[in-house]
Amino acid sequence: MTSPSQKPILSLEGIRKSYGQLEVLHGIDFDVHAGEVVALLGENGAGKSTVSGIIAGSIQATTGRMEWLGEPFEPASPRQAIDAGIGLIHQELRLLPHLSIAENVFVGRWPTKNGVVDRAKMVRDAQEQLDRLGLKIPATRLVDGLSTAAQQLIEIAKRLALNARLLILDEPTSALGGAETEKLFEQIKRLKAEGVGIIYISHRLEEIARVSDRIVVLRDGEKVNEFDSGDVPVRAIVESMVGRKLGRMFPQIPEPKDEIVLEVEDLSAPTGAFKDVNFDVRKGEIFGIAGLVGAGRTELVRALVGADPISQGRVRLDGEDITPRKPADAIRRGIVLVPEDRKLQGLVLEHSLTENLGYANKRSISAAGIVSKKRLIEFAQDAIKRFGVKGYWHQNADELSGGNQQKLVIAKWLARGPEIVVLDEPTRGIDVGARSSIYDIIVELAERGVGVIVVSSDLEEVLGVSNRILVMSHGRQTGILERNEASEVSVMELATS
Amino acid sequence: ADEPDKIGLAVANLQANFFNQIKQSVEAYAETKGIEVITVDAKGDSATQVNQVQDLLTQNIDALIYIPAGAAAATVPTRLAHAQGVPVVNVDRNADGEPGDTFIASDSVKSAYNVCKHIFEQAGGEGKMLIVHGQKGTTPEVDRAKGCAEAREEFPGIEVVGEQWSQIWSQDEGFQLTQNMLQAHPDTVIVWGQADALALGAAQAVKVANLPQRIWVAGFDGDTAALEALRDGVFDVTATQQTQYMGRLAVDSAIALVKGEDVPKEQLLEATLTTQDNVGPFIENHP
Amino acid sequence: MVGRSAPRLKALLSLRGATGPLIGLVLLCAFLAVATDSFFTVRNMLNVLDQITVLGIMAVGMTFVILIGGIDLAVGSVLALGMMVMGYLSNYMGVPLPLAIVCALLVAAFTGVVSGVLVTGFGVPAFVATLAMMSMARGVANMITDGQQIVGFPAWFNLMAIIRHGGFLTVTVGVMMVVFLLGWLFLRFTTGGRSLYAIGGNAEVARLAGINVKLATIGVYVVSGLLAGLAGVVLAARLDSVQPSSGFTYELDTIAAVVIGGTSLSGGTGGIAGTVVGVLIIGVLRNGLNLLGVSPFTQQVVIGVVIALAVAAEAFRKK
Amino acid sequence: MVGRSAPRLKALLSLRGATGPLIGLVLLCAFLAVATDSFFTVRNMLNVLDQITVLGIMAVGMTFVILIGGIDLAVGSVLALGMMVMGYLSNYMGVPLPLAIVCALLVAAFTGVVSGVLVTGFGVPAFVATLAMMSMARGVANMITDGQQIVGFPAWFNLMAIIRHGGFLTVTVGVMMVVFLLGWLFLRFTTGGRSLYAIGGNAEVARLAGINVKLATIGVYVVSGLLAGLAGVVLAARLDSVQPSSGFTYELDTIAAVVIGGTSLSGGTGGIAGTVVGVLIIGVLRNGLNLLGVSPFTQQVVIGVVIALAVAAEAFRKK
Ligand SMILES: Nc1ncnc2c1ncn2[C@@H]1O[C@H](COP(=O)(O)OP(=O)(O)OP(=O)(O)O)[C@@H](O)[C@H]1O
Ligand SMILES: Nc1ncnc2c1ncn2[C@@H]1O[C@H](COP(=O)(O)OP(=O)(O)OP(=O)(O)O)[C@@H](O)[C@H]1O
Ligand SMILES: [Mg+2]
Ligand SMILES: [Mg+2]
Repeated sequence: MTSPSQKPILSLEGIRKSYGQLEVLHGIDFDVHAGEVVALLGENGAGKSTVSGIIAGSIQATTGRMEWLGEPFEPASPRQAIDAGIGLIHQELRLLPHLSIAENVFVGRWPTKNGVVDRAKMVRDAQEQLDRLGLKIPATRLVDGLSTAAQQLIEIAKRLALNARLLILDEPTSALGGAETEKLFEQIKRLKAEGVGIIYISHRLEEIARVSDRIVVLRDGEKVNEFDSGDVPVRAIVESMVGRKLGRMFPQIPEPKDEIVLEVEDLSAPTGAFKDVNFDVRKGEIFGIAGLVGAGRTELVRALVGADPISQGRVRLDGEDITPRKPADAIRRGIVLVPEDRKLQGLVLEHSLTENLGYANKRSISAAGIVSKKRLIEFAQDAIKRFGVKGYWHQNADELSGGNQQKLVIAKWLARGPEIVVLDEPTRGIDVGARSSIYDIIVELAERGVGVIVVSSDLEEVLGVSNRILVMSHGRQTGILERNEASEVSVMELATS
Repeated sequence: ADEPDKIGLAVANLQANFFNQIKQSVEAYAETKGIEVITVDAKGDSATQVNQVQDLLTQNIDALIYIPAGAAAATVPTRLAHAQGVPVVNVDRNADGEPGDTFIASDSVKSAYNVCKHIFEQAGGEGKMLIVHGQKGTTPEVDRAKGCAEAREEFPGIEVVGEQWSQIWSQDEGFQLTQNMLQAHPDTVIVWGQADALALGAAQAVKVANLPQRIWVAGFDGDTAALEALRDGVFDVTATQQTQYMGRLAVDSAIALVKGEDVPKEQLLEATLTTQDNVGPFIENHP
Repeated sequence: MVGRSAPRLKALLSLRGATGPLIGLVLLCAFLAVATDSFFTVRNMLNVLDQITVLGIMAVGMTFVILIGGIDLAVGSVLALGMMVMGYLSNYMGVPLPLAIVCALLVAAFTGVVSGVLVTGFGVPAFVATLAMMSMARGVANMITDGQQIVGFPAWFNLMAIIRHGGFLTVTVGVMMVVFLLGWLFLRFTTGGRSLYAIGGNAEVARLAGINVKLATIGVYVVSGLLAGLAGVVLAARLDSVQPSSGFTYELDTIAAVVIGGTSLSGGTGGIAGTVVGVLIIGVLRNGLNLLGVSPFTQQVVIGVVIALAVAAEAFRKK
Repeated sequence: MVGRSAPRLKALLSLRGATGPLIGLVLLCAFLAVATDSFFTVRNMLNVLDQITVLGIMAVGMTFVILIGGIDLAVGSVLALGMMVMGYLSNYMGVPLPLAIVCALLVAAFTGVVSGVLVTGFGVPAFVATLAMMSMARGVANMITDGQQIVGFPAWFNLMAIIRHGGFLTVTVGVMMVVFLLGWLFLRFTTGGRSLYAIGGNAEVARLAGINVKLATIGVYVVSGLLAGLAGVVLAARLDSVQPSSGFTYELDTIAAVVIGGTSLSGGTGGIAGTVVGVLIIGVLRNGLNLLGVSPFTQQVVIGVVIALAVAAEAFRKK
């Protein structure tokens, strides 16, 4: 592995960053060596993405020094960083929907022959990267319409193709299932062997021990701890992240009532993304939906709330047929969805937190169609506090860290007091502390008699919170497991059948 | 009363050479008289022109020279001026509802009649004819069409086989419309563009079409550049409106009106039939 | 009075995106007040108000359209169509003028239905749908009288644009102010208005939040068409005549006023207060240049420079 | 020849977004071939080619601009400015015509620099920046000769638009075809061209991928200005005269051609092949309606309907 005597390829010294009056990084130092994986950990908003951005040239530090391969380094643009051999996989998906996968992988660095873009080589090389990551989609396909997970894999492929000497992965696995994560780890291992330095950011702490050689922990823009080995007990990491002792991750799951609230009968999609799905959810039940990436879970729950068309089947609420045709139908009945992509489906990023909260809660902020500004702001301040969003009511949503954006979406929907809550990948990009608070919210909902449906690619999470688990594979339901019969093995068996 | 020292000039559209020449003449002539002229250009929009006349009146002009914009003359600018006791000299178009204190224009119907008659005679009194009209429904378009129709009654051998209307009286339109009509009627012998810009475009289309027969092209207005083209044989005949004289007459009329002298209600000028033979002096000195 | 209106004024002024243009407007007025005798007179101010009525009314509808990320190129033609329908019904068909006005507004609103359905139902981009409507409405407006103007309305009609009630307010200016006020109240204080912001910000988020995006989109084009028709009636009153060539290229002026006022063409930000500023900038600029006696061609250059400066100032202020 | 060009033709035709309009174009031609004797003749086809040169050249620049999510409203005015600069230098200043043409192109390109810097450096939205430039360029074009046209160019100049070399190709049409070809090659096969798609798809992604977005944006407006200037020279050759009123409202035609051809106004999708189809639709439509002798007002309605249909067809096909 790494020998300490070796000079680091990258070193940061006293990096500070301010947005106006607000300083978000207060002097960060750490090193990265060749062939080493440094895990960069911290709560939402701790400053991980900001540090990555500074290294990758997309954000400029206010003060501080960086050295890259022994030379002072101050990239003024992403181009400079890329040319220097630094690649960043962004936390947020940033693909060009109207271009092919191959072109997305090579955007800005198209292979050329005689001054002309070499399409054949581009497609070949891109396909190779996709194969490595186990993505069985032709590289000539448009990105438009691909699932979040597939897009995340493409984002990863994009940077693997860089042949960089330092790779920053900002939450690469947040939308991935177990199998895809394995493929990624294989690639990380390969890169390490090739001497590439890697900064790895994730909120899935169980991954950290497996990939990292060193751990740097940030809290509120400061480095609070550094572990010289990746093999640190999760509890120790968490405690230094949040700066206090933490209880159990998963709370006690309450027993649901007998009364059935939601029945789904023979539900099918016109696209064939799911077919003949049957299940019911009881009052106060937490109903998990598991499956591999592309199993059709997202399509199913979107159809359930009227966001996508239904070709056949029925949805009943309290015995009444309410099969929704449009989102408003479901919302009116108290069925709400926290969608999987907060940027594209969850928030209007350029609008304030208050506005965003208001869009889904007309009733609470208006009378006879007239909005009361005062009520709107009070409502927003209350929701922000209640759901622990780190941000101010007047801030724009795009100024929040990724995790806090996710909390904002949850807050927006739960503030309505719904009867059925559907959460698609609810903890994607959420830190441990916040994650357990989201689990607390889920349990609290169940205790109040709300039916909660949780879709997740994180097996531990589905197993941890669900009363029952529906498993899907290739658009079909392959089984429903009771809490006591569900385990990683039994779920995976059904998911791959 | 006194001599005026400030005159407002509301022009319909300075992009049209005809109006631009009047404007230049008014400005130049007024300067020799020591009168300030404030010029505004409505760019062809009558609503804009109402606004501009309001602004002119705000500046306490002593008289208004009004060249109406839009399809037909609007009454409101004249009404506004009269409400403030400012005399109005209408040029080129007049509104029935609220006529100017005097009206200066070419006799379009008569002049169009002359142009058409001349070209019919040149063409030997028979053959197929194309007409590129101006903007449909506007006063000059209607009057000029009327004059030519009168001439056609005297020449039964002339057959109008194609008629198209331009939107903005531009050369480009004249070209395109004529080209397409020639395509449909390649045995045409006469093309008349209701303005020189249209005629120049038409002449260009005739040139491009490269047809065996002699095609006669007529215009209207006597634009400065068109007269040069006429001299060079690009097209055959036009009616030269006395723009310079109109400008001077407008200023003189304005002065007279301010002084309270009598000015005739209508001052109609003849547009001179212009061909290669008599164009020379007009190029030197536009009438 | 002053005390009570202060917070509202502040709310108006603080509207995002319009501060730069507002400063520009104030500077422009200050300059003109010094440079000319006649600009800063009650009479000229009233003239300016008169002169912006048509633009102002259309700009409100355009603000809605642009807020949801659309665009309406048809307004100039729909204005002409509206006025021709009114003129034809009243002077050729003998329909009483008030009724003819109502019919004109209905026809104008109907053009909005067509544009809206093209956009939502057929997936035609707003630019193309309204460009097509622009051509169609102009053609129909022309066909009604074969391109001729119509004159000879009852005397009261023209007087609506001339008599200044209470010494200052013509009916037409009053109509514009009511439209401004209603538009402002709607956007700021109703859930319908907030929905437009949501749609413009992210149509998918809005849809998932239960907003009927298609219906709202059609509604917005209907309102834009309706207001263009109303602007046509107002213009007819001002000109005391109607002609099918009216309103040519007004769509650009209208869009410019809205965008100068800080409403973003990508949708989701802006508002009526900004639009009023934008309309005033265009109105004052034209008026002022005439008062200064700037020659017409130079005016074009100056207008271009001022528009660029006003918007660049706002962009700079933000940084 | 046919055999070799087939795959390229296929690549052209398969271009996303243009299939619907292409079908529309074919139907239109088929209809006109049946309805008129003269449409489907070699000579008329050549006329159509002549008639679309100006629009075609400007549409290529506009395609680039729209691809990156911008818009250029100044093209019509820049066309006029370019031709006036050329005419003034050659006929008033005695500069040899070829040199005058080069100067005209430089001036036209320079307007693009101004627009581009306003957009990238001052954060002025493209719509406003180019609207301002539209007004400024028109004003300057007018000021050059105080609104007068200029005539009297050397004979060879006009002949470039008249003599059909090899029986079919005028120099001006040749210039348009070269512009089409270069534009197409650039967009499809060069990294520069691909960058435009990336910028239009998401400017931030493009920036993070190391593309110099600002420079590319300025470059695109420069090319659009330059091509508008070139279109001006071509128009001057066709008309054998120059006038400052030329190109009025051409920007709308140009944008329409590009959008009908399937390039999305939100940027990121489209291309030259589609634009050629869009230009041809507009050209054939105008030519055909004239051949049919349709009255001008009915033409407006028909043009609107056809534009809406062509684009709606594409949207439907996609579903
Ligand atoms: N443009 C901005 N303006 C103001 N504050 C900002 C801006 N961008 C980020 N911040 C703030 O900087 C802090 C650090 O954000 P950063 O995105 O680096 O967090 P993070 O550690 O990556 O969090 P997460 O785990 O949620 O992704 C946050 O408090 C965030 O609100
Ligand atoms: N890795 C992949 N390989 C092939 N197709 C995929 C992949 N990922 C997504 N898809 C496509 O997406 C469709 C279903 O995606 P959907 O988002 O509904 O799945 P999901 O079960 O919610 O998984 P996730 O949300 O984790 O992506 C699949 O039918 C497939 O066409
Ligand atoms: Mg982050
Ligand atoms: Mg999913």
